[in-house]
Amino acid sequence: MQLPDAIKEKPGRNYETIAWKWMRYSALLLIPLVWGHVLLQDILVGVHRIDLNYVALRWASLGWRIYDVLLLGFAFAHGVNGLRQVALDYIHNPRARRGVEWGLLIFWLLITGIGAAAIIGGVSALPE
Amino acid sequence: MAHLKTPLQGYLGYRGREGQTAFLLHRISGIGTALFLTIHILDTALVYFYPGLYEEAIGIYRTTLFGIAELFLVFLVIYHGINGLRIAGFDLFVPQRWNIPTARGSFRLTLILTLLLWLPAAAVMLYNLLHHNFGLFGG
Amino acid sequence: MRLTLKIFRYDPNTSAGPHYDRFQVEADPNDRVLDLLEAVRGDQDDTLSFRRSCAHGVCGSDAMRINGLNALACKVLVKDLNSDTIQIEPLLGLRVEKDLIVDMEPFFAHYRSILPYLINDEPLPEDGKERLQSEAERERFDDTTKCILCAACTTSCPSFWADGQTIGPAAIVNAHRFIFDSRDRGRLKRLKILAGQAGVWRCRTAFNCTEACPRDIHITRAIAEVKQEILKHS
Amino acid sequence: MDTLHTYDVLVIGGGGAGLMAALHAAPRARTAVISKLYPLRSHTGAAQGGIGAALGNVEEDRWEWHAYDTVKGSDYLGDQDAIDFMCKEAVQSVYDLEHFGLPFSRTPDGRIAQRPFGGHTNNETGKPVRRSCYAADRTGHMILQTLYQQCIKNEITFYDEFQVVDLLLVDGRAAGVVAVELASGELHTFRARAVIFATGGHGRMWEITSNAYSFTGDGPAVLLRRGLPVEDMEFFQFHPTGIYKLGILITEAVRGEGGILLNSKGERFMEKYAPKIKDLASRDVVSRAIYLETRAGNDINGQRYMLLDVRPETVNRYAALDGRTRPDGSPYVVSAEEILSKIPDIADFCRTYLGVDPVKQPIPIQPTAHYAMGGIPTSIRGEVLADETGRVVPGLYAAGECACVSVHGANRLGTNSLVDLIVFGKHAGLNAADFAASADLPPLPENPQAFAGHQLAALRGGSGKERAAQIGREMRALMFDEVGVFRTEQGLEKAVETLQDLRRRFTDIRVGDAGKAYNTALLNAWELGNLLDLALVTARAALARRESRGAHARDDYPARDDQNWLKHSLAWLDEAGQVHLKYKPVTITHYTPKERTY
Repeated sequence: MQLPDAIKEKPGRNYETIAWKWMRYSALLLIPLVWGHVLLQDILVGVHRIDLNYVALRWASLGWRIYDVLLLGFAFAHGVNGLRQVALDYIHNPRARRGVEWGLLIFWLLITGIGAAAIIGGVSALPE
Repeated sequence: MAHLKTPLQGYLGYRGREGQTAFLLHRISGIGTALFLTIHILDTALVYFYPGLYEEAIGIYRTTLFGIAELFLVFLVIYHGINGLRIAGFDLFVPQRWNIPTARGSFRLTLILTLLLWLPAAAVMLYNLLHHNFGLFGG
Repeated sequence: MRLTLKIFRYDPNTSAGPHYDRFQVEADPNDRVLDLLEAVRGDQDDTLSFRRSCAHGVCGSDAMRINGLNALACKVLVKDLNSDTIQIEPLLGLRVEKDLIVDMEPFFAHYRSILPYLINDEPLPEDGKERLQSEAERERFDDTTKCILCAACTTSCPSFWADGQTIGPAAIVNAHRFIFDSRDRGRLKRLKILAGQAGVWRCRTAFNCTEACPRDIHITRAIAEVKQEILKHS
Repeated sequence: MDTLHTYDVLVIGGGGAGLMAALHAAPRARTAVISKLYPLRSHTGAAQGGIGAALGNVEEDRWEWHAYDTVKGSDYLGDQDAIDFMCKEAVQSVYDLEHFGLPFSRTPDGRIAQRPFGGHTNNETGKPVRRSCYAADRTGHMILQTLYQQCIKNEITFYDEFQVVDLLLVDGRAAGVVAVELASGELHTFRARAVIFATGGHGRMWEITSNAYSFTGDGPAVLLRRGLPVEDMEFFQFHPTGIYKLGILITEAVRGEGGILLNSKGERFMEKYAPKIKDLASRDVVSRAIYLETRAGNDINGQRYMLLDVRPETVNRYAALDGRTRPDGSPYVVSAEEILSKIPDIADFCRTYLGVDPVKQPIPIQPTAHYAMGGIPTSIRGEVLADETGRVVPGLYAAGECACVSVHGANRLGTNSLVDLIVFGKHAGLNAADFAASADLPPLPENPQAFAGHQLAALRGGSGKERAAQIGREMRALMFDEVGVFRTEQGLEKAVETLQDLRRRFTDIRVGDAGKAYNTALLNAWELGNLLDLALVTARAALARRESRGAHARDDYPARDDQNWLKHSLAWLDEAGQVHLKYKPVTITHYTPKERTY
């Protein structure tokens, strides 16, 4: 149903709307990525067979590095935004909220940076 | 955190139905996964920054306690995914189908699917755990 | 049958904190919980305070938590509860003023914030008669016109429990009533308000609102329809 | 918080009439609404069926027909100039509501939908006419919501949960009111140039009632205590179809959609009492028919109730027998879904309170106390009248159910309560604002809170020998038995005597709650005092009126007596508890009284 609108004031681009969409669309990508990762690492391979050699072997393939970069980027951003939404539920003081949002932004960039460095840098030294 | 009193009272004391359970599980699984993910990124990053420590970190994951926690983690990850799909599906594609029967039913379906996916995974993981940590099954 | 009512008590003018009082009442299975409260106040303890007016579920005065669930005391019958102890508490998330009476002002402030009135500055029909609206256009927002603003939904919403700034289901329902009214011209304004931090995105589809609504409004659905409308315009 | 407030116009009551008055006064006068409930809790919201107005959207109709039906419905006791005014104004008022945003149900061509309703006829054919404009079966809810929405839009000032307990008069002129703030228990004085009472009805004095707990006649009782009269109190409408035992209303619209009343023999007994429009006869006629059927032993299981059958097979059978057609001329045939879509709330009440699905089982019903035709005497302009000569109390207005213009006379026609509060609410608001614009601010009397404070103190300081709840129960049972659908000299004498005794016993109650915040026990006790006063006046006025007219049906005087009783009663209550009655003539313009048949 198309309604004429006298007031052309659109809700427009708005951070919460974008964040909401982000959670849904990133999830679409994340479900195959995360489940694939869990299936492979936790179930098929298992933590007892994972070691530096395994990681080195895995990251020898560019395909797996891209997979892991995507996983890192999407999963962590999805997770940090989720944490932000949860935190804002319980923290109401505007200054505290700003603090949390900045804190999480820095946290997100830092951890993502560390993770990205590792994936790009790879295993720096294999055991003898 | 005086602000937590009311929501906690509600989460624990309000007799919500499937939807409230779904929300609480989604939130718990989300927070849990996000926190684990942070640790997981950091420990994996050791391979580049402090490769010597990596094996020690992995060692912790191999303990029985972590093995059991891992079982739960996988459950939560599967649940979070399916429940997220459920919610997004209704919100984005069939909002007019959001009603009490579909909400209750779709949550039950979500739990069943989660269990169906988790049980075989749990069996394999439990096998690995028993095999490596307790020497069962010819370990 | 004999029942025990376990009722939340709080009086701001005495130093004692909140507590529960127990009352024994004689009840018929067809009695409303409101009838039992009236019996307690009339014959046992007239310091018990609660709101009520129409006593048949249309005025929205007596929303409260009955055995842990939001409902109108005049729409819950003893036989529906299936228990010989009935626990009665005030709505959660609004300040208790006395016993079962909560401060409704924050709730109504959220209601007012979504511009709950027809906005249309276009000239009226020249014959002075009604603006036309088809049956289908009228039907489009019928469900959300039923709201009586009893607050059962908003005070069952986990997002509202966590943050009283959340606009909450009732206000969104009333926004929906105008957003989808073909005669209204203010919907983009309302959508802008509802797209904000305290608006529809706070809905986590916990469904407590829909389950609690004494008017059987499809609240979560209405919220989802507003979400879609915002997405369409952003 | 400051406890002295000054406004140009004060509106007491936040229901349909009060909000309408506030909306029309506010543009020209500093206006505040004082309401003991949140306005959206008002009983206007419970009105179901519709609002009558001769829009003629689905078939030919004229406001003059509406006026005649109202006069006839009133059993010729309604003032015909007021009725003409109301029915003419109703048309524009309904359009106004639509322009305010009220979501009326619609006709296929997009106009406001209309349906038949008890007592509304095509004057030429005598058949039911579709005059009731509706929004499903929650028209009152929509009116209340829409008016409140407009009040928000227009930033009207509200004092919510303030119970007005006294009217201040200075030299016979309204000067303000005194109110209790429920949250704090504090008394507040409101000073004003004009005061409009719109406090609603007093149906809580009867045991079986469709009325809200809050319908305790506060406005009329406050004015009585200040020496002003009430009018036509003996006329109180019993709606024929209340849910058995609970009294919750089942709207006439159920019969408008084809529902049929049946007795224990399965007979459609209304054929006997109103051969022409049968189940859609005026309310007093149907209520009395149910009573007479009960007395003849035709009640269901000997339990004093009848059945209202709206199952599609029943509706269709009788519609075929009546030759009822749709507007396009096709035979009237309905499905269960169609019925449910027209009466969703009624279906919900039946399921919740009776466990009955109305399209599968008939609904057990009995007459229920419903509407006060009597109340504060007012002029067409909404001004409160001080005596039988029509002397106006300057600055004092009343509208809605608490007022008696009188447009309902001895019996109100269905839908006309909403018409009344819209039309007279609006005009009371406009006229009060006019008055305030030209009047100075009256001085406050010395110690303005004294009388109110004294009344409340008495409730707390009694001997405690009596319990308010018990007195309330006795009053309601007495009123239902002796001052109900049918009345006798003996019963009324007993009622007057017992009520005087109950009023004496009332002075011995003591409210146990000594607290300030939301002391509902104190205010409920005060409300019970109002009901006792009005009950006494009602019984006394009923005892005096030795005829049967409209809702006032005397077993011992079964006929209408225009010779002696074509007049309005005015009642004063003195401090000694004695009722003084005077009478004033009915305004008759062009409809001469004749026998009333349906």
